[in-house]
Amino acid sequence: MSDDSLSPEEFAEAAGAAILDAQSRPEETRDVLAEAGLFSVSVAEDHGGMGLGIEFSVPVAQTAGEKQLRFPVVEQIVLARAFAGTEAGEALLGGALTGTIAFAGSLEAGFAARAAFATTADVMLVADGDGAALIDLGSVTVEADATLDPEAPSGFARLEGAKVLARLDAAAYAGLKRDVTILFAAFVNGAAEGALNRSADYLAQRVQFGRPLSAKQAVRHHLARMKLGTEVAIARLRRALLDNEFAESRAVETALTGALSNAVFVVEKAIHLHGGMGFTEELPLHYSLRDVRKIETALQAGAQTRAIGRAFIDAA
Amino acid sequence: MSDDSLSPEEFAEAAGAAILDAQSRPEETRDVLAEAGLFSVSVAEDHGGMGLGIEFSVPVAQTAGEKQLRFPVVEQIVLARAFAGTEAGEALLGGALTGTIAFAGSLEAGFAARAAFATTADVMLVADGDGAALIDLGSVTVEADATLDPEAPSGFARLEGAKVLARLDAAAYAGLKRDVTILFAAFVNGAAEGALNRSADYLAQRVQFGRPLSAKQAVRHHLARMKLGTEVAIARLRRALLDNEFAESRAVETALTGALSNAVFVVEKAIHLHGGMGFTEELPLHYSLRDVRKIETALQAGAQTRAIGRAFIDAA
Amino acid sequence: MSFDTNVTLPDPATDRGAFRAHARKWLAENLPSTLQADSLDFKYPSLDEARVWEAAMHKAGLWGMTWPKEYGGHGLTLREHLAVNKEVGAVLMPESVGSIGKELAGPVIMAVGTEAQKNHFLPNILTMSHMWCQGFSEPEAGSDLARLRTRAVQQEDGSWRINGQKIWTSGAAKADYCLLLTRTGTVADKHRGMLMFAVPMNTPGIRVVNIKSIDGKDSFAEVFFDDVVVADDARLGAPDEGWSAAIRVLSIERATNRMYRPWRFEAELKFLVKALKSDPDLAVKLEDADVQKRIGQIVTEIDGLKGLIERAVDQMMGGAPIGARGSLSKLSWSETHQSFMGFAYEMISTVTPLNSPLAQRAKKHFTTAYLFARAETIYAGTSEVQCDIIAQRILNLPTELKA
Amino acid sequence: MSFDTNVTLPDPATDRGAFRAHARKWLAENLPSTLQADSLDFKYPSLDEARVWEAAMHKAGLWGMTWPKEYGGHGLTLREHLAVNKEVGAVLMPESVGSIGKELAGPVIMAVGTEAQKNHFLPNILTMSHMWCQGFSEPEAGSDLARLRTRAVQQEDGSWRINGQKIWTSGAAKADYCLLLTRTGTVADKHRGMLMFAVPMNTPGIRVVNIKSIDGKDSFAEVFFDDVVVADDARLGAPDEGWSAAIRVLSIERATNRMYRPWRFEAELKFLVKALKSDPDLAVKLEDADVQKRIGQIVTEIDGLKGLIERAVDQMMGGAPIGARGSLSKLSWSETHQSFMGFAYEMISTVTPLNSPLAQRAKKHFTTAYLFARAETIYAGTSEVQCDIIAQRILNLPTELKA
Repeated sequence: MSDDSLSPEEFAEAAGAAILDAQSRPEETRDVLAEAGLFSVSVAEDHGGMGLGIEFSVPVAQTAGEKQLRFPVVEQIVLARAFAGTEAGEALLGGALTGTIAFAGSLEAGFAARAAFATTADVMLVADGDGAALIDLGSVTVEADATLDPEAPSGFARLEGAKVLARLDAAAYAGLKRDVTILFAAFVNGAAEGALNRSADYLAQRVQFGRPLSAKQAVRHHLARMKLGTEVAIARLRRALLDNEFAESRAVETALTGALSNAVFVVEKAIHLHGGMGFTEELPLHYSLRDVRKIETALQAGAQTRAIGRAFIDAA
Repeated sequence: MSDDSLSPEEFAEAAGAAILDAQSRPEETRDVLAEAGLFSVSVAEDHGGMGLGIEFSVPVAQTAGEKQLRFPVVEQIVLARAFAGTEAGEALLGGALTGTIAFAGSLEAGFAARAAFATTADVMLVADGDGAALIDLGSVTVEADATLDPEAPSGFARLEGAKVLARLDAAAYAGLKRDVTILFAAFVNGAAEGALNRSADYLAQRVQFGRPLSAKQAVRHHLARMKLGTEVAIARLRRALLDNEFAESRAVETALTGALSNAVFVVEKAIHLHGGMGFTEELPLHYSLRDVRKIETALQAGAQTRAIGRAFIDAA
Repeated sequence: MSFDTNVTLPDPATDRGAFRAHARKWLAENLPSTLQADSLDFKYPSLDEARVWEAAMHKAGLWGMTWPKEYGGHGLTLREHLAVNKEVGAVLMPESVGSIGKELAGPVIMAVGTEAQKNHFLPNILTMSHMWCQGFSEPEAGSDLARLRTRAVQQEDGSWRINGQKIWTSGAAKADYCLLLTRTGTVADKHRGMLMFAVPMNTPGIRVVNIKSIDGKDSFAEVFFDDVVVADDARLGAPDEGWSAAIRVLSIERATNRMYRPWRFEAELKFLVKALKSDPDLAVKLEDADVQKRIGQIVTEIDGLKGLIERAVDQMMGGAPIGARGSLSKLSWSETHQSFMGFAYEMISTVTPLNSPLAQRAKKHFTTAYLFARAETIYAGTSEVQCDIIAQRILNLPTELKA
Repeated sequence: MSFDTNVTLPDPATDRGAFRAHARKWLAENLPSTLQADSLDFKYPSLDEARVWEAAMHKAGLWGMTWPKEYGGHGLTLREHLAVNKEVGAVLMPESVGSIGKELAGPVIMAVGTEAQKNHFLPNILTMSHMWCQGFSEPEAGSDLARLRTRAVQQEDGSWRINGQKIWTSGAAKADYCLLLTRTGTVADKHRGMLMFAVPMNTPGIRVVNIKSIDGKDSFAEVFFDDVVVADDARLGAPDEGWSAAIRVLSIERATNRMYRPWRFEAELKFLVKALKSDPDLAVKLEDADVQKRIGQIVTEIDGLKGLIERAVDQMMGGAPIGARGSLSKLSWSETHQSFMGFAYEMISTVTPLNSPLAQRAKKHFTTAYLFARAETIYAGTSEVQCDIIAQRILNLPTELKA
């Protein structure tokens, strides 16, 4: 990464500016993000993108997590990349359509579930055999599963009569899943970093017994452990994206499971450290909590951790 | 308990004095403890004991844990009680024999294992069908399993030719196992309490940057959590020994599993809080660590916790 | 809703189990399924429904057990209070909407109030005729009461003029009275000059602004007091005196309020397991070693909490001071339940869609409970405050070198 | 023992993987099974055996990678150091007996020593001809260096007279030199006047008393200095100057020493799994969800540690200051490994008797490692000290109100 002319920091900065802009005009979120090129980083040059690897979208996803962007930005990026060159891909890239991914269900099973922002998205990827199909959400009825997040419910849909717009074969679908793993890891790392930074700022300003709360050793140690976990998670993802000395690529699964367990810890602790403030709807920490928990269940973090252990046992 | 003329505190005091005495004359430990009546509390009056319930031996076991008595006092108490009225029971009660219990193996399996102090004990209880048999350790060869505790190794024995001195039927064996559960819970609660008190004393005296280490909030919070866990464990055991409003007795399993997980936490943390001192053989905290860990494996705490969960699931 | 309130309470002296058996029987016969979170009929009650239900509970001997009969209580002991709480905990009814009155204002008034105040306030609390809210916390004060700014100034006619702002005031919008903590001096006086009032919430100058909590409810409010004038008979105790007496009451309350918690947690765990069993895709997870062990740990933790509470009751019945031991239960129950709710949320969320109605009900319950549980380590003194108290007042750890 | 030390080192510039491949190959061909903890032949090496082995490793390019060639090093970069460490970590060889020399005294001498000192000491460290011990800690000082009492007073002939007492000095009894921290003034000077020496351990007046650690080994010692006189050329750097330079060196060392840890942890995890597989009664436990998940978590934690270390190397190669980031790895590796060893000990102890020789070997290894791991959150700065550093120097959390 660092050898390239564009540094990840520059991508993060550009993404940050675009996201702030989008948050000031919530109705135009998709357009603003598309115009800023956030969906195009990892799309092939031939198809209108910047032609960079998925690792260059990492700062975008991380910044989105940190700034609590409420838009399926990870889904949009990986769908635009996977469907580059198709009509749907072009629409996703340019911001004419919003895409989401159903992490449960399949065409065969007849339902799709755990699709973020499905009630407002236009297209949804759903498993289909060993590949996946992009379906037109206008062709099905989406029910909101608002239990965890009334403002940004997950979606559930019966798939009878679903109109398929495009397909991914097994290899392409596997590639997309790897991209999803990477970018969600980045997104939740960003969420953790944001929660940590908000907490550190808050506790530096909040006064008790004549000193800032950040002077208390218990508070300092909580923040230190949040920092440690987040640094480890970020370094783990960074490493997963680099080849080893023998030019072999690395597995990315632990980058996601590690990012998720850290982010749950950090965001929950951040709420705790904010005291009563942390428990209010006004303070936006709970958005990150919901986002992180939704990703955790959608990507089945517990089952993935178990699979990582089983794979290690089998290989030993 | 509290209605009786002898209070648990008085038992704890008497036990404490006897244990200190025994520790000053290690060669005569068994005699000193027997003479002080520590093995007789829960033995029927007809058979030379004080005729009190097992709950009156709780302060004895807890004090033994707290004072790090290196003698199989729990085994001796429950064996003296279970075999009261037999020749072996009388010898155990009076301190003519030392008894231990093998927590793995059986007569049928042909081996006995996880018996504390088996290399120095005279008799050993081992499972036999649905009951148990007390065997003469002179009739078998005991090998030391010194991996965890070279000074007080567990014992392993092949049981071919073992001489059986007495037997317990299924009901009596079940009663003994309940007694063991209760007294080991008390012993490890004592170990935790001792480790906590030693840490609090040490950290109140140890000076850094002009103040005692106990002034540091991180240290104070560690000790507070050790205190909390230990208070909960003690209260849990106390409750398990009391009938409910409907005069029904309570299960004792969680008292042991809870005591063990707390004691592991507290003793490990106590070593940590002592810094380099805690890691020396000179400071006796590691005796408690070894004791607690040996009881944990002997009584299969992990499997018991799982069984508690399974029983709850089945009953729900 | 109507309930059987024509009840003769058993005499606990003749039969230790009688009172608990009574509570169990009455709840079994009277608690409607709409008030049970593990019922498919469950519906969060309106304020009026909750008042009717709690008033009936009181009449049936399930509230006010330890309050003197002259003030509407049942004149019994903490032991009956505990026995009832075990049965109240065993059913998943909503939390009391009158708990500020029954567990905070009532005991304070009992300790420092005048006879007239006791006669006026106490029975109305138990019959749910008066709803109370608590005005202690302030935006800038947190747990540092020395920073409290709400000020009460006595006027020539003996009345008091109050100015200030309170926060985290649960149920302020529906309350009839506020148990208000003020200072009579300046902030520089720190802990001196603290004074409490029973302020009617319809007094001119009071403004309530609800605050939404992360579980989507109006869980609490900010309350502004602008030149609020109350008569001198709204004062609870004398300056200083009242507050220090109240502090003692509150430390007992911290150890004894909502005693039903571990029994409630146990009922929630049963609900969770039943819900998991009801859906085949979830039921298989109950075979997993990690799930069985985690449930075993939660059962163990619940038993520990029960032990703490039963021991505290026995000690108080024996006349022992409760001291700072309420901090042990607060720290313990809040962290046990918070972590249990994390587990429950994760378990019930692993499968989607859920086809069993009971599992769907459980998903709603545990998702909300998971979010709400974020507050449990915060309110009534954060975990850090409890640890500070345990270190200071139970372990007596020195902060300075001994001379 | 004899080893192939007739080695031509590959040029890392031509092939990024060559150096790592070389280390892997050399270890596969030269590491005796007696030095592998997961081998049934394992035998803890004598000091002489360990010296011969480590000297051979150095000659084969597996120690001193970054030290200049003129002082016996290989003149390479941190990247080769890391590549070698990955392979050193992948085999369960004993910890270095020369690490105080190679990872502490050597870098300090390189930073503040005279040319004569460098020429004398550095090559002898790499060839294992000189063994070093560390004399920093004192009984009353702990991590509070302001309380350091060991005093060095310069005499008229330029020599120094040293009096004091050190503790936690690993390997003092077998060391040739002590890297000794003293003060030239009084305790009241606090951090001023600190001075380091390279003290020959055979100097009259030095007395070593071993301290047994809980794993049963003579892990460290107390060292008493009674009127120990050393020549001025034993001084390392000028008063103050030397110490502050050394502090900088030590912070880099903290981030770069024993870089092999996560790869070693991974090898230990493989050993544990193989041992569990080797005994049918243990093997069934590998089917349990909780065991699989825990192993998955440990793998995840190990990957994180690898990431921290690889990132630190890349940053240092890019010229970035390492600052306090060594505290992140110290806190992370110590708690990861301590908890991993607890799990390993519990797993290997669940069944008795063990019939598989490999499981028996693993039981010895992990029981000792579990006990030893108790020290990991203590030495080189406790977890609390690391948290303090992270809060102070990485998060820059204020302790006072901003003006």
